[in-house]
Amino acid sequence: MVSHLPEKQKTYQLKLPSQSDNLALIRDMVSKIATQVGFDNDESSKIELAVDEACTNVIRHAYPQSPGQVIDVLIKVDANKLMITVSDKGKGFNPDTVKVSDLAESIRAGRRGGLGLRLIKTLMDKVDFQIQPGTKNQVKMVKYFS
Amino acid sequence: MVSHLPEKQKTYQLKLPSQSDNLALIRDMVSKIATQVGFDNDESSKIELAVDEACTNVIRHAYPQSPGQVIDVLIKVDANKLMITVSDKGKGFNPDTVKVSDLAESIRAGRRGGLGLRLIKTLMDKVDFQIQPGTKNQVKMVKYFS
Amino acid sequence: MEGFEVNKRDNDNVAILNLKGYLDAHTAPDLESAFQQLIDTKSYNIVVNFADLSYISSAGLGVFMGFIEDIRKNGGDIKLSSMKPKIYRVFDLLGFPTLYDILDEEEKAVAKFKDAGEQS
Amino acid sequence: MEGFEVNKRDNDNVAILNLKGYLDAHTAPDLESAFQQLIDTKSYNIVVNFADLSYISSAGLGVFMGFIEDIRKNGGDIKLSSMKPKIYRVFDLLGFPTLYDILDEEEKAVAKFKDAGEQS
Ligand SMILES: Nc1ncnc2c1ncn2[C@@H]1O[C@H](COP(=O)(O)OP(=O)(O)O)[C@@H](O)[C@H]1O
Ligand SMILES: Nc1ncnc2c1ncn2[C@@H]1O[C@H](COP(=O)(O)OP(=O)(O)O)[C@@H](O)[C@H]1O
Repeated sequence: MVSHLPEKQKTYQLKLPSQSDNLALIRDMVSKIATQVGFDNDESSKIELAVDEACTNVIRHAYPQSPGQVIDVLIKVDANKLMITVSDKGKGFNPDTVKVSDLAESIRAGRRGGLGLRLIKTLMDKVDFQIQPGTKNQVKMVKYFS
Repeated sequence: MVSHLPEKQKTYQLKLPSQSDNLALIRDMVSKIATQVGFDNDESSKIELAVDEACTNVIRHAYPQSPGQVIDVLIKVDANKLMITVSDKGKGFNPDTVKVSDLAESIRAGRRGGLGLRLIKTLMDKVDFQIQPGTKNQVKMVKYFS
Repeated sequence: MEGFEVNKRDNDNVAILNLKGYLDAHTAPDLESAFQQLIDTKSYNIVVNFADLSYISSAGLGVFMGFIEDIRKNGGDIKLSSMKPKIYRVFDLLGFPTLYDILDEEEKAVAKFKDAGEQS
Repeated sequence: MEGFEVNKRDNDNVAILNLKGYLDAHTAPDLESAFQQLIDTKSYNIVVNFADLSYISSAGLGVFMGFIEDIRKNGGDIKLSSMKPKIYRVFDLLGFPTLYDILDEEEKAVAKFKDAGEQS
């Protein structure tokens, strides 16, 4: 019953409809896997939040015309890290030009968003985007075992 | 926040390593989806147990030489039913000739198993097997909304 | 599965919202309605008590960003209290403490409105 | 995540196992060890209290099947008590009640051994 760091790579994959009522399911799953493979509660909850943010973006932005498309959450764990890829086949975006305004600026501008990508980058050790609109848009996030 | 019966088909898929420490994860996921789409606690816990039994069989029997292969749990929900398919790519079996002994007989014979498939058939409304050893072995289980 | 609840209480001229459960993109609209109702009834002195909140994502934080300007323009404020460390961390990471009053106890948050009232 | 625990107590010559959490293919080996220890110490009068068990699959039931013959041959028995309805249903579906004593209270299960002892 004690968790051990995995010796070889383990893969977990979860695909489900891009609807906000599935966020709780995804978080639950991700935090349990993170804990099971050896992260403490604090690290697990960071991973959980980063994945929630990436999936919330898929639900809100990837398929603006049609909810209920696929969110694909892929988790790979090896001896020194956990890697999560959140993918959609939606409209995509340019991560380099997305405006990452600071809080005061957002509030003045009456924008209530713009915080998700900032959180993801702060919470995870490495973040990487691969965008092919309509085909495959991926946010890859890595957390190392400390 | 209230659950509604789904109007169109929804698909959920979970793939993970065939290891017994993943059974709790699978059960959790399945019972949450079942509840979310409108089954009561009693029905959800039947579905949860049936899926556990099918996945336990994959872990114990499908890949006798190599643990950590893939269990694939696919859930489709439409207006009148939930359909779960548990698949492996392992050695397969013949569901028609598998011995479904009764309890007294099993105990006398010193066998401690043989109960899983009986439970699955009792708990679900419809069960169907499609076996292609080494390629795809599937247990398909259906539960109707009452 | 655990859900989300927002309950309103009054302490003199301060409205207190108790949050419970998880606040994410799915449940944020419930909190938005609660704020909208306060604004509709011109209740601009608001304390949000997070004691029973177990999870928040940026979709939840967005609600506080969306209403704060309007409420402050009307002489009120949204003060936040009683966050678990895990919840506070999210607000902190995004720089909220420099723009919002975040207190460790609800009473202190309420007192801030009353002190301000006495001074004016 | 909730785990599984098995704790042993003694009531005179009856060994009582308290089960807690979930009993599935992952945790069944822990229960097997507990039974093996009882057999190693020739404790054949066994009551299993299910009050705190929240889940069981056939892998858990298999443990009871695996040891019962041996224990009965040695003049003992495994008696089961205090199951939640959800747990009892699984035993019931598979026909256990005709082959095992299943009591609603631990005391009744223990008493059965003591009554039997007085008669002999
Ligand atoms: N999966 C995605 N598909 C399309 N656009 C996205 C996706 N993820 C992020 N974006 C874009 O990046 C922007 C910034 O995202 P984020 O920082 O999470 O803030 P918010 O979602 O609150 O706007 C979004 O407004 C959106 O334009
Ligand atoms: N996924 C599977 N792959 C290979 N064999 C299987 C699979 N599922 C079931 N079986 C076969 O069917 C038998 C009966 O299964 P079951 O009724 O669950 O009892 P038990 O697993 O306790 O033997 C197993 O012993 C095994 O031979």
